[in-house]
Amino acid sequence: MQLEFTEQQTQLKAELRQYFEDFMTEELKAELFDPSRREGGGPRWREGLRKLGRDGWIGLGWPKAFGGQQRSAIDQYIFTEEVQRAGFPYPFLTTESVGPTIARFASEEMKVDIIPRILAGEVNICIGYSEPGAGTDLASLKTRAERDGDEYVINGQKIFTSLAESSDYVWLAARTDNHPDTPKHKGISMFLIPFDTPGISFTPIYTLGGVRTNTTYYENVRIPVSMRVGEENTGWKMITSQLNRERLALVTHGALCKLFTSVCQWCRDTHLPNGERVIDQAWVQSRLAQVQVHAEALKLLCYKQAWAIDQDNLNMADASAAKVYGSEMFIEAYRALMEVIGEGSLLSRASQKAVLDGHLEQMYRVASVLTFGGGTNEIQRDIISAAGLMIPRASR
Amino acid sequence: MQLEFTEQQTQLKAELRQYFEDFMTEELKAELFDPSRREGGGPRWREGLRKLGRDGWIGLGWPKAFGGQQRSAIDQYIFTEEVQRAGFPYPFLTTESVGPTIARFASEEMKVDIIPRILAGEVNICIGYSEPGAGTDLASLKTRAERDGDEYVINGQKIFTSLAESSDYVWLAARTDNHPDTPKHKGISMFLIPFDTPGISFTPIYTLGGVRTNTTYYENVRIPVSMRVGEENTGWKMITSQLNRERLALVTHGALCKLFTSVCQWCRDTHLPNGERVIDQAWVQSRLAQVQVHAEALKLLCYKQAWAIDQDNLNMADASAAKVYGSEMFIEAYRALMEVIGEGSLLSRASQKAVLDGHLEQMYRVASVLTFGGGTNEIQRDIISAAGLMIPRASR
Amino acid sequence: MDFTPTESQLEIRQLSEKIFRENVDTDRHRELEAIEGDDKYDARLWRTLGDVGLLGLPVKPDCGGMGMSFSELCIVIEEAGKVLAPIPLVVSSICTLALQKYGDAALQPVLASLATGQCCASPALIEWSPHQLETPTTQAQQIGDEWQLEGRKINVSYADNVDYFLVSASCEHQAGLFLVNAQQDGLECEPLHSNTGEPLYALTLKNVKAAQKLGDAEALRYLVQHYTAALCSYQVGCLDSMLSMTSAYVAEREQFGVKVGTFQAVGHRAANCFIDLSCLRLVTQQAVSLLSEQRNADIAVRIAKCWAADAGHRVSYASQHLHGGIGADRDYGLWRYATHSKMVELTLGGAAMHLQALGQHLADGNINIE
Amino acid sequence: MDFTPTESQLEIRQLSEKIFRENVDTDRHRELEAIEGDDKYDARLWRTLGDVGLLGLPVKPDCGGMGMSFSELCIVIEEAGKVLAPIPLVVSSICTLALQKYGDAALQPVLASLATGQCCASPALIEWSPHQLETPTTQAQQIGDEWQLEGRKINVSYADNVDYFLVSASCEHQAGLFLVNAQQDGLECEPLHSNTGEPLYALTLKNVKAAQKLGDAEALRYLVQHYTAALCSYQVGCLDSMLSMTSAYVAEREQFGVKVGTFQAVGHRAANCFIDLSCLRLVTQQAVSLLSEQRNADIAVRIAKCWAADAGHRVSYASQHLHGGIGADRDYGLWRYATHSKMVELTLGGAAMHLQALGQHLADGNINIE
Repeated sequence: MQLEFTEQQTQLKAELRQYFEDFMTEELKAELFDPSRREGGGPRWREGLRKLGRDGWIGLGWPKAFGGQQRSAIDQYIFTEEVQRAGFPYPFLTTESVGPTIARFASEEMKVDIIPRILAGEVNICIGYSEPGAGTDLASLKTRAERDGDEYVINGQKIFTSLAESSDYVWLAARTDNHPDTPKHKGISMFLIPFDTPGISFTPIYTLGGVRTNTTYYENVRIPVSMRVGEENTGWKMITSQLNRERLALVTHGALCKLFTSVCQWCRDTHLPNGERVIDQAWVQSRLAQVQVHAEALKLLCYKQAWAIDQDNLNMADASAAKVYGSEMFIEAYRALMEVIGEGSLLSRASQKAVLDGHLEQMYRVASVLTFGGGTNEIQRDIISAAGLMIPRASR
Repeated sequence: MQLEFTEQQTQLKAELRQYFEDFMTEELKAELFDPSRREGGGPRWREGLRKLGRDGWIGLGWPKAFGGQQRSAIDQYIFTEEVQRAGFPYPFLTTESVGPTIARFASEEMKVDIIPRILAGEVNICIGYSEPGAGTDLASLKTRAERDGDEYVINGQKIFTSLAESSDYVWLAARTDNHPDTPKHKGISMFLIPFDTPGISFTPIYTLGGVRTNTTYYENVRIPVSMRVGEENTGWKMITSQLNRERLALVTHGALCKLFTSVCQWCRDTHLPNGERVIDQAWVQSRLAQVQVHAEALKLLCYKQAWAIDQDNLNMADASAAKVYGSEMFIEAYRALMEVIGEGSLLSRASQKAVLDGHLEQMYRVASVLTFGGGTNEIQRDIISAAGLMIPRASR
Repeated sequence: MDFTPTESQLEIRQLSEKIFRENVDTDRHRELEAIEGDDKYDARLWRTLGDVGLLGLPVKPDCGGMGMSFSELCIVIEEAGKVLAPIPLVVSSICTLALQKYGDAALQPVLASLATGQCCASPALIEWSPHQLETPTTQAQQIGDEWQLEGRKINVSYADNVDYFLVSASCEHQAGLFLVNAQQDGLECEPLHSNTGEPLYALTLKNVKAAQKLGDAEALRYLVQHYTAALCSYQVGCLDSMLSMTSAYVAEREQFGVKVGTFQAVGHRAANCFIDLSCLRLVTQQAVSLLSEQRNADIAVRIAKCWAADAGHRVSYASQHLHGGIGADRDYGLWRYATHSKMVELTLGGAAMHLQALGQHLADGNINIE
Repeated sequence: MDFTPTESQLEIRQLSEKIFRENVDTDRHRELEAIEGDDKYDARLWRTLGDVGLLGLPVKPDCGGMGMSFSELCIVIEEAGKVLAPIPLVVSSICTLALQKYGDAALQPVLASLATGQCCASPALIEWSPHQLETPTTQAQQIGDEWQLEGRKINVSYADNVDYFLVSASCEHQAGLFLVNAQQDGLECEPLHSNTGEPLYALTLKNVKAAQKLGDAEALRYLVQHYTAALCSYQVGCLDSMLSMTSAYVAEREQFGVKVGTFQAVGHRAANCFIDLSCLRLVTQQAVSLLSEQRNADIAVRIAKCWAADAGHRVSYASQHLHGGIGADRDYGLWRYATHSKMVELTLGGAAMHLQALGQHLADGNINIE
């Protein structure tokens, strides 16, 4: 057992830290400062993504057969953490979930077309899972894809389709078997559809976090059968098979650690009316230390999972535990950090001289999304109880 | 709206404070220091209870018709709080639950026999509700009372029958209708049975808190029908009708406040190696203040309920909220208080010079009982959700 | 001890609830939020409240008020919190109280116009240097009969709409409270962007003449304590609405073929909010009641603020979580409550700061709690 | 980075688990608890562990040890925590480590007998004045070549059974660590009554001659850090068992015709314990690993102790709650874990104290956390 980084890992981390310092140009930061571009999609973001592709980072963990570097899950985690720490909205779902699923299940033709472009950072894919009535209960989705000869005709509506406004494709889950006797999760298929296909439209949803997302509408969208990925009615497994790994990207600790350091620095640099530093107050120290204690545990939980992925023994309960712990801890951490800053932390980044450019204020507003997004924490705790502790579930 | 005591209430509180200071003689304290006598039952405790009866305190809230003072629920709460603060194990279930139930449902003959002795502090009644398989799910109790002419024959086993070893009667819940079609809670009757009736026996259970309780066994116990209280199969209502009021006695704040003050005093009097007082440490101050903030809310919750009882509009959700809040807060409070004292708080009262005579250490060990006793907190939260917030319950 | 509201308290609650329900809803919020610049407050509503006397409840009758107490005012504030009324109610009414208590006779006309909603006021207390309201860095200098102020304040609510500021400033390390006319030369008002969307400003004072010195540290403390208690009352209303929305939502929303509220974990999370709100309501009532009766409320106000902060944080996040995605959608009203409850939590100090102060008091003062 | 245990770590875990399972169960605990006086420790088990080499794991081979590290020792300690082994394992083995590091050549025979279980030792660090282990009030005076100690210690584990004490004492405000023979004149041992039933004593030192001064503040810090990390490892085992007992109980116990574990609130409470234990396990492994490699572990040890305290508190109360009445019954084993987890929580400082120290470090030291 060896809980410290190897020399190679330490080097990779340092290399990435430096890389992203250069990578995050003032122009790119300015674009991401714009609320509507915060999650990416802007021209400089696209340019940045292509650069990551050119420099080989997107393919870090991909098999060599696809042109990747086939490096370990810990290396991949180090990359994930550093990119998030840098504040670049990286399209994890495309590169780590949709991409690998396509690589595994799509036709040769589609693979050859799409995979190289994913690894080059040249293609943007939005995710069409959630519907107004199908959030946590994703299997009950109602968008339908009906077979009509060599085509499917798709009708329905999706919500929280982020980045739809700048996507090339939508990765869409739709119902292909509507028979009342079919279990709901067994009638779903996956499609990769060019977003400019006639019949697709969208309207924006503005969120508490200031982030824009979208409702997308599918009205008699006709697509060739070849746009289906995998067999018909096998979509559920594709959606869920990578869920444990995806959750890890939701709760990486790097961004919090960076923010923590900034707040500590602010508390050292800022003086009270009586001349003491903010950080000289005992209650400030305790609040900060509590964040440190909690963040440290998240770091280790995440590293251990990255290691488990390498060992191919990622435990379902452990993945859920990290997701629950991380998402709820972020909320407490942002609260504590805002509290030590005081009223100034209420000012959003649009304000002149907002403390830490309003970054903390922004983080706290988006934090709530993680406790239900990526599999609501109630379900995660059910999983821990059942899979981790062998406690029987309720029959319903 | 007037959140402060009236003059009369302030006087009553002061009077009781003084009364109990004289009442708690060194001899009585010494008896209660003995683990086996801690919950009462010893000769000095019995003597004390009779004194409370003679001085009219037991009948404080009882109707004048029964020889009581018929004072308000707030006065009664003030009494409850002061007697607990004094550390006298008062038999609330006898005086506030069994007693009133007898007064309402028992035969004239039983009333005339028992009620005056309850108000005089001369009779000790233990409670026979819980069984090994019927704790939270009390309605599933299995002890049976079978009618045989003018008698019932009782067979079964009860657990956690506290003070059985010194009781005159047992207040027993037993099944009188065992028909499979009868809902479980509709087949229960209540009995008041002299504890020396042949066929009753008991063995001790020693608990984490050091408190002794008992398992009691009922083997062909023959009793006349006249020992049944109320109609046959109406026991469930008698058990539950006073539950909301009983819960209030579980979470009075007086004892905690007294302990809090002692710990604060200790923290002021005790010096660190460097000469500072324990209380000069900022983290000690914060921990103590947190207890104060939490205790203050409990105080107001309890007073409001006492007021609501007077107004005859005690809300079920409010009663559950106070029980949940109080029982869980006690646990956090004892933890915090032990933490500020440090390793010395691990010493039990049997140790020479134990901090605060080990009182705190003792309190923390018994505290856990309240979160499931008196109606487990899960059920209480179900009640709050359903009755307080109109959220539908699961169908099971 | 009597938790029954008086007849007039009941009437005040009904009246204010009716006015707020009639005037404020999500559409009205959106209308005001869509306005660029400095007019994001509902002047019509303000005048209505003034007309019916709700702004002058604790003001003495000879200044156009109703001669009632801070308790009655806090009922209106709580109702305002329920709808997040877009008016400077909290800030202006606590200025009104301070003016009544510390202002001299010459200020009676100002008091009367505040009491009737003809004008409004806002306190300027908070500075970039956080956490120590009682020792402002803004400086006051006495020049002859006049006081001149120099310094910088932040988070001044509705600064571009109000007619008066109550400004805290220090003179030779002694804190004081000063009335400043909003039109006074040397005052500069710069808009900030708050997380709530409520208009907040930075106020720069360059040799600004004060209209009057209202008092010293005691007056400042009076203002801060009443401000704090008023914020707690506002939080009671705010959280009450959040919890109602959440309970109603989980009672209706279906997933897996059942109402999500039937999941025990969901019901229990909501039950925890119920408990938090019950506690907050009572400790707030206690603080308000003590202030109304001019009794010592140092401890009670801090305890209430600890609860307003902690309960605000917990109820807000529980509500957002239990709503799922819709809770973050700006087309649905919940997000507005989330930001307002955070604003209340942090304004005038969060829980940890007040705990530290309470702890200091235990080290030095009375430790007998009853 | 590799979380895989080595082969020998796996073997050590299996061996110690086997020995503990074979030797310690509830009946054995009861037997020992029924003994009046000072023999409440399992001398047979102690010798067994010594015989198979588990007491000498981190001791160098030429002193009868296995030449491994603190990490391996902590595996045994964790397994001991699972059964609450009634032996002075934690206290004696950290004394052994300190003796190895700071004792001179003359102490090699003592080290060898500690490593093989021929004798045992206990630290005497805690005093009635709480919270500041690094500045003991016990005084050390140098008289010629000798050191004499004067003072009073509490909570000295197994003091009546051990052969040596490591005593902290100050000499002119400099802390030091001293080896004292348990038979030394002037030592007085008075039994205390701990909440766990584990034998604790007050130790009075009246002009007691020290066998050797092991070192100054650094040696004391070494001992305290290893003691703390060892307690955290013990807590991992203790909570692991509590959670297993609780999960098994709620999976079997029926109420309302169903297993109580099927109530979502019950399952989720247990899930929270799972998360707590996962975190505690990892931060403890990190602290132990850093100490094993003689790297700076100041922060990591305090973080681990915060978790040991917080998780201990939460898992213990959750377990008691989920067990209901049976959890408080002294005929069932849970109560013993509850008291031991509390003992670990409070020994060498609870969470709030360590948080304050960590916070102080943030104010003064490195704030870059990775």
